Amino acid sequence: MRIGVVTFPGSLDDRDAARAVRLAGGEAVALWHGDSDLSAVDAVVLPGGFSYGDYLRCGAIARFAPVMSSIVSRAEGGMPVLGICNGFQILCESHLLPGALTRNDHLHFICRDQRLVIESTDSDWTRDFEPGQEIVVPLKNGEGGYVADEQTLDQLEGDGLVIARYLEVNPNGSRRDIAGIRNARGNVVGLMPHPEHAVEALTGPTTDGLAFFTSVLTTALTSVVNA
Amino acid sequence: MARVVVDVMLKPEILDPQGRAVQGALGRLGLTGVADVRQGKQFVITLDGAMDADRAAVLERLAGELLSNPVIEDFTLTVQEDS
Amino acid sequence: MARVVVDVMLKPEILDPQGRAVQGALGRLGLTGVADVRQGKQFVITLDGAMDADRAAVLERLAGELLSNPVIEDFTLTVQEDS
Amino acid sequence: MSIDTVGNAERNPDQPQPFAELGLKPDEYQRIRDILGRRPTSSELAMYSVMWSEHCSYKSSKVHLRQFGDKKPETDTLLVGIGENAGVVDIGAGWAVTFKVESHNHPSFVEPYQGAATGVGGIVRDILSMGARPLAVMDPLRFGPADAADTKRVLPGIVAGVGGYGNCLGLPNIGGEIVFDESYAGNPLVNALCVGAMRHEDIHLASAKGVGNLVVLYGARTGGDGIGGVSVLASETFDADGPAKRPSVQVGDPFMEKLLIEATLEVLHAGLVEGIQDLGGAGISCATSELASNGEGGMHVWLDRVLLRDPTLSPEEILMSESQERMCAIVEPAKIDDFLALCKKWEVEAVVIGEVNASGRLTVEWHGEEIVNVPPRTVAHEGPVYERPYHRPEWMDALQADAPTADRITRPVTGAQLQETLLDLIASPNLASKAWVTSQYDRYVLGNTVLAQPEDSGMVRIDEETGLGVAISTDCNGRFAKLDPYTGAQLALAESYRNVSATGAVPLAVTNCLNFGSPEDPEVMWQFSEAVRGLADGCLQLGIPVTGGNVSFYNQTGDTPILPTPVVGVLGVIDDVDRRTPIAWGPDGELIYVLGDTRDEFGGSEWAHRKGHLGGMPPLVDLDRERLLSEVLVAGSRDGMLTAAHDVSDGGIAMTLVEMALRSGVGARMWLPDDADPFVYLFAESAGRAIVVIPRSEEMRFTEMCAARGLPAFRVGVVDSGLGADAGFDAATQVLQFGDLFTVHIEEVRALHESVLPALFG
Ligand SMILES: Nc1ncnc2c1ncn2[C@@H]1O[C@H](COP(=O)(O)OP(=O)(O)O)[C@@H](O)[C@H]1O
Ligand SMILES: [Mg+2]
Repeated sequence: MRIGVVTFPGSLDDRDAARAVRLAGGEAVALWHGDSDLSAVDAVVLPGGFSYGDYLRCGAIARFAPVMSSIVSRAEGGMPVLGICNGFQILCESHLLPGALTRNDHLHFICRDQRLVIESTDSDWTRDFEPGQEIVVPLKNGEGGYVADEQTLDQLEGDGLVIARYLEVNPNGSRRDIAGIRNARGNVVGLMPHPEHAVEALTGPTTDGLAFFTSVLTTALTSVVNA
Repeated sequence: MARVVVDVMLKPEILDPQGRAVQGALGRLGLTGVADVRQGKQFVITLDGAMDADRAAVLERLAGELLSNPVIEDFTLTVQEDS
Repeated sequence: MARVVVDVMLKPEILDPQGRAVQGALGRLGLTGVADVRQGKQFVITLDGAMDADRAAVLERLAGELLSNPVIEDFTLTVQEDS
Repeated sequence: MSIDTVGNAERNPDQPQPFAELGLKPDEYQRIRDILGRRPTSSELAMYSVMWSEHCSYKSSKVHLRQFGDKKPETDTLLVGIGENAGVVDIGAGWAVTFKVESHNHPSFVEPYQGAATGVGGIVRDILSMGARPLAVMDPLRFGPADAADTKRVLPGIVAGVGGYGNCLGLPNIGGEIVFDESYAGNPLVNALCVGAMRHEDIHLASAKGVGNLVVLYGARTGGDGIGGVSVLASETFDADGPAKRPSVQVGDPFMEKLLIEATLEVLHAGLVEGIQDLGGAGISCATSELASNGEGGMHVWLDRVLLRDPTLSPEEILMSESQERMCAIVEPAKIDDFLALCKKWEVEAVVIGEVNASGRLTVEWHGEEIVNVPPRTVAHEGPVYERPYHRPEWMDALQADAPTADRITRPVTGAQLQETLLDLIASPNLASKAWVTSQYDRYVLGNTVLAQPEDSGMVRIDEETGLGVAISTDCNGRFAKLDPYTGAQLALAESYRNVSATGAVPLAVTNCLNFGSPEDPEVMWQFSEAVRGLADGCLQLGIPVTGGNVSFYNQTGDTPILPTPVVGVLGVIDDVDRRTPIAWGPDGELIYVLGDTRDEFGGSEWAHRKGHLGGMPPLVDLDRERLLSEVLVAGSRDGMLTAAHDVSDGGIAMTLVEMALRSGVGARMWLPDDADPFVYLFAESAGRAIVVIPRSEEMRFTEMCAARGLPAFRVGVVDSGLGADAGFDAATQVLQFGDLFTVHIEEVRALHESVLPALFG
């Protein structure tokens, strides 16, 4: 399975996302922000970083990159897309996911090993988890507070679209401890913490993050079987 | 030369941690009766040549799409025609 | 209730990477002839009661000490007396 | 605006020039006239004045720094030595590593956030300019007292600046230091270290080779940053209005630096570059004169082609501007289109500003007029050299005689007093958890961080296939250096060397940042000369070369200098990062050993510091013992004998054990040697020691190795998670039991340890 990893000017975790894809058994394909051609990938990861320096609003400028138009239309057609941190911000800015990510409530950048509970396992990126599974992955952001209006929040919860919630500590003031959400179809997932930094015991706090990347491979297998 | 100022503010219902931090600090540093502080962004855009209807329309669109995020922010746009 | 608006801008001679990034994006998204963009901060402060000379003096001081960094920024302070 | 040309200088030889305002002494000015055979133009004066400044020419320190070359140990690992932007070390398998530490002290005092941010930016470009991909940063910091008002101003800003720049650049922060001491009030130290790696064939040097090759300036536009002094020149050549305002502070743009890194690595790997140089202090003056004098010796520059952020800049100001995020490359004409295309891909502006020639002169032209015509070596390398007077301060004898003996400062004796002493150290800002700071730094980005704080060294993987990696630590106890600068510098070296060894890496090379007061004070100059001598001798004895460094003088308030602070960074190599040794011990039953000898040594210790005392002698330094300890630590890691290791330094054995227990969350039972004075045993800061943790199955092998090599090893404890009930807590509570003296509750200690900095700065 070919999984594209997009590099925007200022993307930082693109190599890490590609490494995670490889460790999960997929083929990582580098995508360039300026190309609208998606090189026949089967899924896309929007990695973390500070696209365009995050100077305006995180993800605000990257959203207009040529590659994003192609990703938006393929995502609407069902292609799996995972946005991590800055990638999550870009997905919100692109309106593929509702809400927005705002400045951490304590106003500091924070890097910590974060405990999460996986609440929704029927997305393309969380299939390999058990419902209610607790995991620890790194979190690192300056603008990670998830906000949306009450109605949207209620709807996210009611429809089971919250895929992960913070446990023990809410690190950034996210509404209702939301760490990640998905769209109704389950192919588009946005996640503030960084599963790609928890794929090797040597460099991560755990290897819990790997299941996000194996999930999308499982998704592909299932769809081949079903086809 | 035209000067356009775009002010962007978080919507009133969105929590503004920066504004809150400033409010606390103003109080500690001796300003009494601070009821509220909101912190926003201001963009001062200088354009070559004069404003025209086309550019005004593009600006209005970009103020709402790029300079602010309508999910959480409101903007006001002011054109200051310069000599 | 008094409303005070403090606009804080980087001094003209100081590099403004944020403004530059916005300038590039505005150009790519179809706004022509953008000569310059500066990005600043805006504080909207709501005070209980009316402004008076004391509070005005405190505000003026804090605008220059807390809300802006005089080493790299300038500020303007506008009082908008509200009903 | 009138331009001072070479022709004009010849026609008006006696025009007065503001050399003194630019920091040049009359004899230095005369030397410039002698070199040129005429008065310098104002642009030439600008170049000479900045390149001959202390900061760029090392005029006060050069005569001492020579020892690093003269006493260089025999080594075949050094691929590029001192004198380049950064030294390069061979770590095997075709990989090379470059690392260096630099100071940005004064700018960080003026504007903490931007000063620290641009400090990180500058050192990263130094590493990049060697052809290496930057891999990680570290930040040794020093502040005034933690509760001082100015510390509350500078510390949060500096930390935010280090983090803001490094995080946005995508470099993990893998370590650093935070030390509080009265002497740094008004003189905070911001040192920044960067390490990068490359294949041997990718090493690049700063030289302008090849007549006809082009000089390309790329990156950010040039603005009026950091040109303070030179405005006097501008004001001479400007009309009545005077020059426009020039910023006193440089603002960093880490996003631009990220693009600069990617663009630079692509042009280097595409083989498009003959020579490369970063722009730091002295900007274009430095880059062009250094490139020219390291190459064919001639270069012509069209200065009016430089892309400007501020169109009002004068040529003198453009030559001296220290605008950040710029690089200079030497490119063959046939390759220039490809070079410019790659810059464009990364949205980095680039412009050809000059050409290499065989004239032996650096010539600069401004709209058709010649404004500079100089021999480039005289600018870059042949600046003044001072033999500044120095002498040992008279107060040294009294200081060294004032030892913190039991008569001088009451020592704790009872279990309760010893416990109180330990808790006080745990809550001291110098020993408390630094997590409030380090949690503002990304340590995960790039996915190769194997160890970061609070481990003994930062460690990054370089080769994913083989697991080859490097470990780096930076250290310095300025109080030791004050008590005896020669020994203090060696202790800094020893500690850093020990920290690297503790993780299982073999120490290979040294960098340093020498932070001192004014070189015009003979007593400071003595401290400096002693520290350099100590460091050079120490490196020779340990067999690891100094590959580069930086000197920061004038860190003083009035006549009071900072503690002499020779920060030493040691780099080690580990052939498989998978066998790194962490500081957390393993499961129940593992054995805890102290390696090395403990003596009654409290001069300059943190305990004495808490008592407001600084006097006596620093701990003895025995570099042969350090080397032996290092060999044992490395062998223990290589042969899989160690679960954990932690070097013993500030706060002594007691504090070291606490840090290990906090990292693992599991309790342990300790005992004290019968003949030991508990206070000395627990808190002395003797050098040459480490605590190691050994699975029982390895005990025999390990102790036999220590005995065979003559390294003292004492079994002092055992990991034990079941001590809670004995200590009066519930059974699951993890405690650290110090014989029958006292017991501490690990989670209570953690709460104390972690609350100190947030309470001060949160
Ligand atoms: N304390 C020191 N020890 C060893 N080398 C030093 C020291 N200080 C400066 N150097 C070396 O002198 C050279 C010039 O230093 P510096 O001006 O800091 O370099 P750059 O111009 O690249 O910033 C470098 O090679 C540096 O490593
Ligand atoms: Mg350099």
